[in-house]
Amino acid sequence: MAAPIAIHLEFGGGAELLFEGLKEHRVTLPSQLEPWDMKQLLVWIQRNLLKERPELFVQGDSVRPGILVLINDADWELMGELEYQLQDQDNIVFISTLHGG
Amino acid sequence: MAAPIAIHLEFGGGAELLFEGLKEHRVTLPSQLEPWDMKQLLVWIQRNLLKERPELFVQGDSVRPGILVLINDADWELMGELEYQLQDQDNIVFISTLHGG
Amino acid sequence: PLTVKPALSNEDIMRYSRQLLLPELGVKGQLKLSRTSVLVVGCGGLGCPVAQYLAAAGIGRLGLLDYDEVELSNLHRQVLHGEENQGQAKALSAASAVRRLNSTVECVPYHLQLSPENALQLIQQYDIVADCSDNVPTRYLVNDACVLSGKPLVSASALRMEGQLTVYNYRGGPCYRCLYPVPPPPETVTNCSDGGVLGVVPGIMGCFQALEVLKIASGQGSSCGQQLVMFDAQDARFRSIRLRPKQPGCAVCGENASVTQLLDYEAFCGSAATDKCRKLNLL
Amino acid sequence: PLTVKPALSNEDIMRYSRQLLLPELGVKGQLKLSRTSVLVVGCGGLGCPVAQYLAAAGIGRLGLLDYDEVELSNLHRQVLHGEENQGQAKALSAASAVRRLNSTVECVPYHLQLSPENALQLIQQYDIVADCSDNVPTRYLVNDACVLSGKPLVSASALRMEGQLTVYNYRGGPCYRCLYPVPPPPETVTNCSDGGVLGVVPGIMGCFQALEVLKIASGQGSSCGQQLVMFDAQDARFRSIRLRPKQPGCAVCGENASVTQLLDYEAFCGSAATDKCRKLNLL
Ligand SMILES: [Zn+2]
Ligand SMILES: [Zn+2]
Repeated sequence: MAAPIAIHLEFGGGAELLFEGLKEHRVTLPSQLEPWDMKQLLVWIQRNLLKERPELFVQGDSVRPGILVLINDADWELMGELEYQLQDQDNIVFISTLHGG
Repeated sequence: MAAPIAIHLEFGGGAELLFEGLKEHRVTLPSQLEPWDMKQLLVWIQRNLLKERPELFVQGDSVRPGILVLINDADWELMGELEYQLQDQDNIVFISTLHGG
Repeated sequence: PLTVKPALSNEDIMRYSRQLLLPELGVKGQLKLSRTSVLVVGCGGLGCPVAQYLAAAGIGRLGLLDYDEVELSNLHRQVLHGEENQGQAKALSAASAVRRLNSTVECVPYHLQLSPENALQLIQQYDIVADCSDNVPTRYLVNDACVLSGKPLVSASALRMEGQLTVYNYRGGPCYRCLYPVPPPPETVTNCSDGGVLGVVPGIMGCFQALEVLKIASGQGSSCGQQLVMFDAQDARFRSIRLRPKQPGCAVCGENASVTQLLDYEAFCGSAATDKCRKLNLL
Repeated sequence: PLTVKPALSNEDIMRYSRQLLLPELGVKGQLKLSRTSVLVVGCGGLGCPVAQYLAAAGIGRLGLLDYDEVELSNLHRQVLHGEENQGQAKALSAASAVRRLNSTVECVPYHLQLSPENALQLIQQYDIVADCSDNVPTRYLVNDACVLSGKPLVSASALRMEGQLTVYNYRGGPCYRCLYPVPPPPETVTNCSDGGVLGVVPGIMGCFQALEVLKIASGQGSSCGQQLVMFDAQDARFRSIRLRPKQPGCAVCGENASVTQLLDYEAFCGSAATDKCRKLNLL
C-alpha cells in the first residue's frame, strides 16, 4: 500500500485555460496499492480537474502533441515519461507551446 | 566543536572582479569551537579569497555600502545580517549594486 | 492633469486590439493606461525601450527627460535615436521617435538635468516614475523625490552583462534608501562609460521596466515591490530575491525621517550626477 | 559571403566603444559580429527588437523577411514601424528603420513568404537564423531548413503574457522536431490575433533572442541549447528547463532521418502559414 502523496501541479502557455484559468494546483493523490506514475496521474487529472474538452489536453493515454511536460524542472523525456513514479512534493508542469510572435 | 561546513559563495554585479573574475566559489569552512556566523565568514573571505584591495569589499566589520548580501535568495537583513549562523550547504551571494543605464 | 478619456475611439480599438483581448488588460485596463502619466528619467540604454513600449501600449502622457545629446557611442544601445540625430538633445530625439510610433500619446520632452531644484515640481505632475538614469546621485535624488511626492518608482540598471530591477516606494514596500542607506564610496562605482555594457542588456531590462510600469498603470499591480530581479546575460539567468521591508529607521521614508526636502546629492554621494566624468579623465 | 573586415574603422571604435570594453566581446568579438550574417524570419513583435538590437550591435548582414504589410493593430508591439509606414511592406519598413540606426550594417529586406521552395536557398546564405514567425507551419519549415543546412536556430515565441525561448540545432543539441515530433492539433493552437498579446512581452523575448544570437555570433556561445526559457509576465518570473537531448529517432535530425528535403508544411500541420486565417473567420 503506497501512502497518499502531495504534489504541485502547474499549467501554463494557455493550458491553464482548461483548468478554470488556475495556473497552480496543490493536490493530494490518495493512497493506492501501487506507487503513482505519470500515466495514472493523467487519468486522475482528467477525472478530477479537467471539467471539459479533454481532447485539448490528452490524446490516447498521453498528453496531446504541443504540450510539454516537466517533472521538477526537467523535460519528462529525461525522467521516464509515462512510467515515471511520482514522489511526494514533486512539481509537475504542463506547458502549451507558444507560436505567436 | 562545530563540524566543518560546505557553503556556496557567489559574487556578482562586478564584485566578482575582486575574486579573480570567478562568480562561483564552493568552499569548506573548517571545524571550530562555535558555529560559523556571517561576521566570521567575512573575515575568512578576506583572509582566504580576497587577494587585494579589501576596502572595495569590506568596511569595518561589515560589507561596504553598495554591496547587497543574500542568504539563500533572501536579503540578509531578513536573516539577522552579521549574526546569522551559517548552515551546511548555504548559498551566500554578494552583489554590487549597478547604476548604469 | 490628464484629460479623462471617457471611452476608446474606433482607432484606439483597432490599434490596441491585440492587447484589448487580454483578460488582464481589457478595455478597462486600456483606459487606465490612457489616464496614466509616466516620467522617464534618462533617455539612454534603458529609457529608449521604456519610452518605446510605453508609447506603443498607449500610456496617456510620457515625460522624457535627459540633459544630454546623442553621440555615436550611444547608438549601440540607445535604439530610439538614429545616426541623423547625433548632436541633437536626446529628449527631443526620443520624443520624435515616439511620436512616429504613436501620435496619440502626449509626449513631453525635457532637455534638462534633474536637480534638487526642479525634481519635485516635475515628478508631482506624473503618476509613475521610471528611473533610467546612469549615476548614483540621480538615483538618490529620484528616490527621495518619489518618496516625498508619494509616487511609485520603477528602477532598473545595467552594466557589462548584468542588470537589476526593483519597484520602490510601492504598496508599503521599501525605498531605495531602505536598501542603501549609505551611498557607495565613489571609487567603487563603475559606470557604462568605463565598465562597458552590451547594448541588448539595458534593452532587456528596459522592456522589463516598461512591463512593470504597465502592470502598475493598468491596475494589475507589480510583482517586483520588495523584490530584486537580477539578470545575468552570460548564463541567461534571471533570479528574484526577497528584499527587506520598508525600514522604520529610513532617513526618507522612515518614522522619523530626517530628509524632508531634497538635498545636494552630488555632495552626499561624493560624485557628479553624470556618467561622463571618468570618461573625460580618461581621454 | 560577407567581405571579411580586416580591422575596425575609427568610426566603428567610437560607435562600439562601450561594448568593446567588455572582456566577453572586445575587438575580436566585434570583428566576429561584423563577419556574421543573421536571417530574421518575421518582422513582427519579436522580429522588431531582434533586428533593432542586432543592427545596433554591429552584426555584418541582416536579412529581414516578412510577407506582410504594416497595419495599425501591429504598432502596439512592432516598434520598428511607425504610423506613416501603414500599408508598407514590413520587411522594407524594418529595413529603413534599421538603416537609420546603423547604416554600416548590410540590410537585406525580403518581402515574401518563406516557403519550402525558397527556404533552403535563403537560409544557406546566412550563419544564424532567428525564428520570429507567428505560426506552426513556418516553425517546422524553419526548423527543417536549419537542420538540412546546418544552421543554429534561435527561436522565440510569445502569446498573451507569456514567452518561450530555445536555441535549436546547436552544438549537438535537439531540434524543434526532437521536442515536437507531431504538430499540435490545429484547434488547440492560439495565435496573437485571437489570443492577444501584451506588446512588451515579445519585446522582452525578442531582446533575449538578440542576446543569444550575439553570444553565438561573437563566439561566447549560447547557454540556451537544450534549454527552454519560459517567461511569465504576470508574476515577472523566468524559468529555465533542461530539455531532452537530440533524439536518435527524430525525423529530420535523427540517425535515419526520413525528412531529407522540405515538405508541404501547411498540409503537415493542417493549418495555414499565417496568423490571420482565424481573424478572417471571426470578422
Ligand atoms: Zn526608505
Ligand atoms: Zn531533431
